[in-house]
Amino acid sequence: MNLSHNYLYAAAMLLFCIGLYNVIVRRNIVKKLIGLNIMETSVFFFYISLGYTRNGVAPVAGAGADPTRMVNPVPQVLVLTGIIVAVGVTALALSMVILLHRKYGTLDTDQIMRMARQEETQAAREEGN
Amino acid sequence: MKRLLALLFVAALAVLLLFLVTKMPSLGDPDNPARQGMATQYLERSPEDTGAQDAVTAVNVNYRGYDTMGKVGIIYCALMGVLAVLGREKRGRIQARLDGARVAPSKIVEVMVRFVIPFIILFSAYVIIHAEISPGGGFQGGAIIGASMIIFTTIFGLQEASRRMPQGLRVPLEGSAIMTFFVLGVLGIAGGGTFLTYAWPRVSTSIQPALANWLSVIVEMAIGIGVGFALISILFAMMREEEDLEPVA
Amino acid sequence: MEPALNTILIVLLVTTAILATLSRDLLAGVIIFSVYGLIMSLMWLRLQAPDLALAEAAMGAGVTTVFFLVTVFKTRGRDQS
Amino acid sequence: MQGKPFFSVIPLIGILLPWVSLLILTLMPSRSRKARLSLCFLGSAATFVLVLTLLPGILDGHSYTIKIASVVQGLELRLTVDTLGYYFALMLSFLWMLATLYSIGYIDHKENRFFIFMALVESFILGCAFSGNMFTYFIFYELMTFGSYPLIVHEETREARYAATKYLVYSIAAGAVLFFAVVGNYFWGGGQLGFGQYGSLSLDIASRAALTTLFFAYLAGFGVKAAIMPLHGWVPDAHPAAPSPASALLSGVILKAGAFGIIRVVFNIFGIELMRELKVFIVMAVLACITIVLASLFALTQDNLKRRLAYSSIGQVSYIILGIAMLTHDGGLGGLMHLTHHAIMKGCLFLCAGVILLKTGKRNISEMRGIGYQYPITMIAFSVCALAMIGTPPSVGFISKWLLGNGALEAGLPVYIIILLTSALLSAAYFLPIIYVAFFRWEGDEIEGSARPKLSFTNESDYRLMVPIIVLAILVVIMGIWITVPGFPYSLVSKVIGVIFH
Amino acid sequence: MAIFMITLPLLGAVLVSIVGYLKPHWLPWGALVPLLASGVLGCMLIGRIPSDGYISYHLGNWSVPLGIELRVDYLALFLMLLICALGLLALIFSRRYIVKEVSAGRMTAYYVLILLLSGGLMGFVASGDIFNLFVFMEIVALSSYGLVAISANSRAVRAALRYLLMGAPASIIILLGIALLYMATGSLNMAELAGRIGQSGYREILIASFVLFVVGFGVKAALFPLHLWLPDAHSIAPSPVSALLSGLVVEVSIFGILRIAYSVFTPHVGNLTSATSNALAVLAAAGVIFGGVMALLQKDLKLMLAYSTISHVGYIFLGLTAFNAEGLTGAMYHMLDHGLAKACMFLCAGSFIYIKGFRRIEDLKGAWRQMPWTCFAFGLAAFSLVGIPPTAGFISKWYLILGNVKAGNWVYVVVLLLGSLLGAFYCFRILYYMFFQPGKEGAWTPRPADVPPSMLIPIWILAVATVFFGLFSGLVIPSLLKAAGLLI
Repeated sequence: MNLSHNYLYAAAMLLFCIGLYNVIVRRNIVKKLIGLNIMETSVFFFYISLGYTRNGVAPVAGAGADPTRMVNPVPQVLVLTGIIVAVGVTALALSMVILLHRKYGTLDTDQIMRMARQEETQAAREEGN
Repeated sequence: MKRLLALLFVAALAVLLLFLVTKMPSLGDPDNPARQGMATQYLERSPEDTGAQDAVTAVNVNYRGYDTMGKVGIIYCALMGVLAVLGREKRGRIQARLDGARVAPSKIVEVMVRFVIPFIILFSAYVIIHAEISPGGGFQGGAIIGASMIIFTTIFGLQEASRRMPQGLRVPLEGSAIMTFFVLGVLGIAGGGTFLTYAWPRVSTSIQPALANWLSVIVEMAIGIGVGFALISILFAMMREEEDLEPVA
Repeated sequence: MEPALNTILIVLLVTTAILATLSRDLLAGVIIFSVYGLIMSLMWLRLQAPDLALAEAAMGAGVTTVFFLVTVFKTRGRDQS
Repeated sequence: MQGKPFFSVIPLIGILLPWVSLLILTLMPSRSRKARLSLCFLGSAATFVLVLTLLPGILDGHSYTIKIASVVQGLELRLTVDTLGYYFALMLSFLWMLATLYSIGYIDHKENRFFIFMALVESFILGCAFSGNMFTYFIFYELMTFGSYPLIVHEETREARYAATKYLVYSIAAGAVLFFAVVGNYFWGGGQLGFGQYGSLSLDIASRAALTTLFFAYLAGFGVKAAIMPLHGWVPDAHPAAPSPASALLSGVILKAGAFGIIRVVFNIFGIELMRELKVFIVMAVLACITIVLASLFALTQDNLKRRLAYSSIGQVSYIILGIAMLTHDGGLGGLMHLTHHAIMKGCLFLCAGVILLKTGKRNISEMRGIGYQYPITMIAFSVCALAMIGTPPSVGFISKWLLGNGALEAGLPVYIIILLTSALLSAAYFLPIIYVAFFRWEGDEIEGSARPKLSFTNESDYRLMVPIIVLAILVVIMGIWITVPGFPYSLVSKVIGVIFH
Repeated sequence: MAIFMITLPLLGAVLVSIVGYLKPHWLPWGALVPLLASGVLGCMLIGRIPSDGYISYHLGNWSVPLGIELRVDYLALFLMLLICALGLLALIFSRRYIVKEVSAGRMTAYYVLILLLSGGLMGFVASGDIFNLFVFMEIVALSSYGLVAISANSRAVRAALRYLLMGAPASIIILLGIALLYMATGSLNMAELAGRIGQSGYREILIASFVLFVVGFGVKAALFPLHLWLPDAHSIAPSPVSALLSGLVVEVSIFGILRIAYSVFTPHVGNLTSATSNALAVLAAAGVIFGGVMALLQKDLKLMLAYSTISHVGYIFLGLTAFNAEGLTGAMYHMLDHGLAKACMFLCAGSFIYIKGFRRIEDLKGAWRQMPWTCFAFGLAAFSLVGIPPTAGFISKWYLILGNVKAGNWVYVVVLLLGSLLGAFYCFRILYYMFFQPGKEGAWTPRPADVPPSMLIPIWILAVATVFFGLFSGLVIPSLLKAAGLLI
C-alpha cells in the first residue's frame, strides 16, 4: 500500500494539483482553462488507473481473451462521460472568452476586472447626474 | 503573495492526497473492491447479453445507455450555451467577408483535402459501426467527423463550409441523437421492457441479441452524427466574425 | 508491463503540464497542451483502455485543441489591430 | 372547559365579517365617502352583534370550536370560543365598533387605507381571542402586529414614521422570541399547545430549567405588547403619533392582546399549580409593581396629553399582570376584570383627547386652560373617566382596585396594597391637574377678577365623535354600580376564575 | 412515468430548437408543452408512490448492479413538481419580458436551455445512481452557465465565466469523489453503496470522498465560503433565469448533498461523517448571518435577493445537519418556500425592470402607486421569506427550529432566529419604501399602470402559493415527515 506501488495514483494526484494551481494562479483566462483541462484529464487518468488490473488485457472479447484477465470497463465508460463534459465546458468557456475579448480586448482577468470597475463607476456617475 | 498562498494551499492539498494514495487499495490488484461486483458481471455477461464484443461499448450503449443519453444532452447543452453566448449565424451561409478561419489557399492543399476528407469520414463511419467488436464508438467517430469538417473549414473558409452544411441541415441533425434515444426508449417500452430496453422481451429470445446489436449500432450512428454536427456548429459559432455579432434566428 | 516506460511517460506528462502554462506565448502553450493530451492517450493505451485512448486523441487532444487554437487566433488578431 | 366544545362556524364568520368592509373599500375605492365608511361601521357593528349572539351559550358554560386547517395531528389552526376568549372578544368588538364610528368623524385623509387596516386588525385580534391553541394565537398575534403598523404610521409625519418603525422593531424582535417560545412549548409539551385544560405542561414531561426558560421566553415575547417596564419603549411614542381612535384601540385592545397572551400562558399553558411550583410568578409580580410605580412617575412629567395617557396605560396594564401574578381568586378576578375596565376608561380618555386635538389642535395640557367651558360634555366625560382611573367609587376603576386589594390580602402580601395606593395617589396627581386646568383655569385668569367664561354647548362636535365618548363614560359608571349584570365582566370572569381556583 | 417526466423536456428542447428555426414566433408556446406534459405526469404520479417507500425504475431492464436505477420517493417527487411549476411560470413570464434582455438571435437558445435545465434538474433529483447524478448535474451546470450569459453583455459574460470557473472545478472534485467512492466500494448504485460502505475497510478514502462531495456540491449550492460566484450570477442573469437559479438550481444542489449524506453515507455510519457535518453546520450558520448582513447593505434589488439566497441556503443546511426527521422536513419545506418566494421576488424585480428599468432599491419609493399588484405580490413573497405566519415560510421555519431544538443545538436555534430578524429588516426596508414613502416626482405615475397580465399571473400564482402552502401545509407535511423518517 505504499506510494511507490500506487505511483499511477500519485501521478494523477500530482497532475490534479498542478492543474488546480494553474486555475487559481494564472491571470490569463485561456491558461486557466488549460489548467482546468489538466485537472480533468488527471482525474480521468486516476479513473483508468484504478480500473487497471495487473497484466490485464483490453476489455474486448473475441480472440479468446478470458474475462478474468480483462481490465475493469466501468471506469472507462465513466471517463468517456468525463471527456464529453470536458470538451463541452471548454467550448462554452472559450466562447465566453471570445466575447469578453471582443468587449475588452484582453484576456487578463485583472485588467478585465479593472475595466469593469471603471464601467461601474461611470454608470453610477451617469445615474447620479 | 497570492501565488505563494496558492502554492502553499496546493502543496498542502498534494500532501493530503498523497497520504490518501498510501491508503488506497493496491494498484492493479485483481481482487480490490472496484474489480469485484458489477465489473466482473459486465465482462462475463456482455457478449451474450448485448452481442457486443467490446465490453466498454456494451456498458456504454446498453447497460448504462441512460448515462449516454445524458452525455449527448451535455454536448447539446454545450452547443446551446455557445449559441447563447455567441449567437447562431444568419440563415443559410455565413457572410465571411473577413474570414479569419481561412488560410492562404494553395491548389495542392485544396486538392489534397478534397481527396482526404472522404476517407476520414469513411474512417469515422468504421469507428462508429465497428464499435461493437473493436475499440471506438459514436463519440470518437463523431469527433472525427467534426475534425474532418474542421480541416475543410480551415482550408476552404467558413463561407464554403456553411454552404456545404447549411443551418437547415445542422439544426435537426444536432438533436438527432437525443431524438433517437427517445424513440428507442419508447420502442423499448413498447417491446415489453422499460425505457431503453434493446432486447425486447416481446420478441423471441433467439433474435434478442441480434436485435440489441442492431439497435446499439443505430444508437452509435445517431450519437456520431449528433456529436459531430454539434461540434461543427460550435466551431462555426466560434469562428464567425464580429460582422454578424447580433444575429437573427 | 514494465513500470520504467510508464515512469518516463509520467515524467513527460508532468513536464508538459507544467510547461503548458509557463510559456508567455499562448499558441505554444496550447500546442504543448495538445502534446500533453497525446501522451495521456498513449498512457491510457498502455493501461489497456483503447477506447479511451481513441476518445482522448480525438476529443481531448483534437477537438479541444482546435477550439483553443480558434480562440487564440481570434484574440490574437484583435491584439494586433 | 366544562363539557366538550360544540362545532360552530360562528367564530369563523366572526373573523371573516370585518373583511366585508375591506372588500367594499377595495372594490369601490372612490364612491361616496359617507356610504363607504358607514358600511365599514356596519361591518364592525355586525361583528359585535354576532359575538353578542354567542352570549347565552357561553353563560350556560358551553364552548364552540371549528378547525380551519391542520399541519400535522395536534398542530392545527383551530378557533375555539371558551369563556375567557369570549370575554376578550366581546370587549374588543364593542370597543372596535365605537372606535370605527368615531374614526368616521375623525380620519380625514387616506381613509381607505385606515379603514381597511382597522377591519383587518379587528379580524386578526378576534382570531387571537378565539384561538384554540397557542399555535393559532401566535399566528393571529403576528398578523395583528403587522396589520397595526399602518394604523400607527397613518399620519406619515416624521414622528409617526419614527414611532411606527420603533414599534415594528420591538415587535419583530419580540416575535422571534415568542416564536422560539411556542416551538419550545410544542417540543417540551409533547405536541400539546391547546387551551383545552388549565395547565397542559407539567414537571414530569420537561425539566424545571426548560420550563423556566419557556416561561421567561413567553413573558418577554408578550411583555413587549403588554408594555412591561424594560420592554415598554415603543408605547409612549406610538400613542401620540397614531390617530386618536387608533391610539384608543392601541391601549384599549392591542396592549391587552399581550396581556391576554400572558393570561393564557399562566392559566391555560402552565396552570397555577405549576406556576406556584416554579416560583416564576414572583418575577412577574415584581416587574409589574416596578412598572406600575415607574410608569405613573413618568406620566407625571409629561405635558403632552396623549403621552401622559400612554404612560398611564403602561401602568394600568401592569395591574392586570399583577393581578394574575397574585395567583389568588380575587387577584385573578380583579386582573381579568381590569382588562375590560381599563379598556373602557382609557378608550374614552383617548377619544376625548382626540376631540380636543381635532377641534383646537392643542396637544399639551398647559395649553388647555378653560377647555372645559368650550367643550363641557367632552371634558365631563374625560373627568369621569379620569376619576375612575384614580379609583373613586362608584366606578369600574374602584371595582378592580378593590378586588386587587382583596387578592393581595388573600396572597398575604400587603405590600401590593401599598403599591396600589401609591399608584392611585400618583394617578390622582397626574389626572386631577388636567381637570383643574380644564375647569378652574381659563384664558387670562391671572388677571384679578376676570370673569370665568360661560359653558357653551354650541361648539361641541357632531354625533359621530360624541356618541362613543358618552356611551363609554356612562358605561364606566354603570359597570361600576351594577356589576353582576350578565354580559358585564363579572358574569363571565367569575366563571373562569371559579373553575381555576375551585 | 417518472422517466418521461425527465426525458420529455430533453426531447422537447430538441424539437423546440427546430421550431425556433422554422417558426420563431411559436417559441414561447412550443416551449410550454413539454414542461406541461411532465407536470401532468408528475401529478398523476402523486398517488402511485407507496407511502412507506419509493418507486424504483430499472432502465433498460437491467437488474441493479448492472443498470441504472431511478428512485422517486416523496422528497424527489415533491421537488420534481416544484421544478415543473417554477419552470412553467418562468416560461410564461418570459414571453413578454425576455425581449428586454435577450437579442432575437438568442431566443431559441434561451428557451432550449430552460427546457434542458428543467429536464436536467428532474433527472438529477430522480436518479438513484451516483454517476447518473453527476451526468445530470453537468447538464444543469452547463445550461445554467449558458443562461447566465444569455444577455451577452460584458457584465453577464463576466458573471457567467466566474460561475463557470468555480463550477467546473467543483464538478471535477465531485468526479474525483465518485472515483474514490467507487474505488472503496466497487459500486455506483446508491442503495448498494449504502450497504457496502458499512463493510468497506477503507475509512480514510470514504471520509475523503464525503469531504469532496460536500465541497463540490457546496460550490454549486453556494455554501458560505464557496458562494463567491452567486451574487453576480444571480443578479445579472435575466430575471426569470435568476428565479430559476435561486429557486431551483441551488435547492437541487443542496438536495444532492442530502442524497449523499442520507442515502449514500447513511446516518448509521455518521461516525464517518460527523466531523464534516458539524463543520457544515458551522459554515451554514455563518452563511445565514453573512448573507443577511450583506443583503442589508445592498443597494441593488436583485443583488440583495441574491445575498438573501446565500442566507437561506444556510437555513436549509441547518435543517439538514439537525439529523432528525423534523429538521429534514423543515429543510425540504424551506426549499419549497424559498423556491416560491424567491422566484416571485425575482419576477417582481423583473417587472420593475420591465416597466421602468429600475434596479436600485431607492428607486422603488412609492412604487405601489403605479404597480400595486406587483408590489402586493412582492409583499406577500417577502412575508413568506421572512417567515411571518401563516405563510409557507412560517411552517418551514417552525420545523427547522423544532428540528434544531430537538437536536439540542441551541446555537443554531439562535442563529435561525437572528437570521429571520435580519430577513425581516432587509425585506421590510423595501416594503417600507414601496408603500409608505413618497416617490421622487416623475418616478411613478399616480394612476396604476402595471405589467401585462402574462407577467402578472405567474407572479400572483407564486405569491398565492406561498400563502396556500402555509395555510394548508397539512397536504404536504405529513408525507414529507414520513419520507424523512424513512431516511433517518
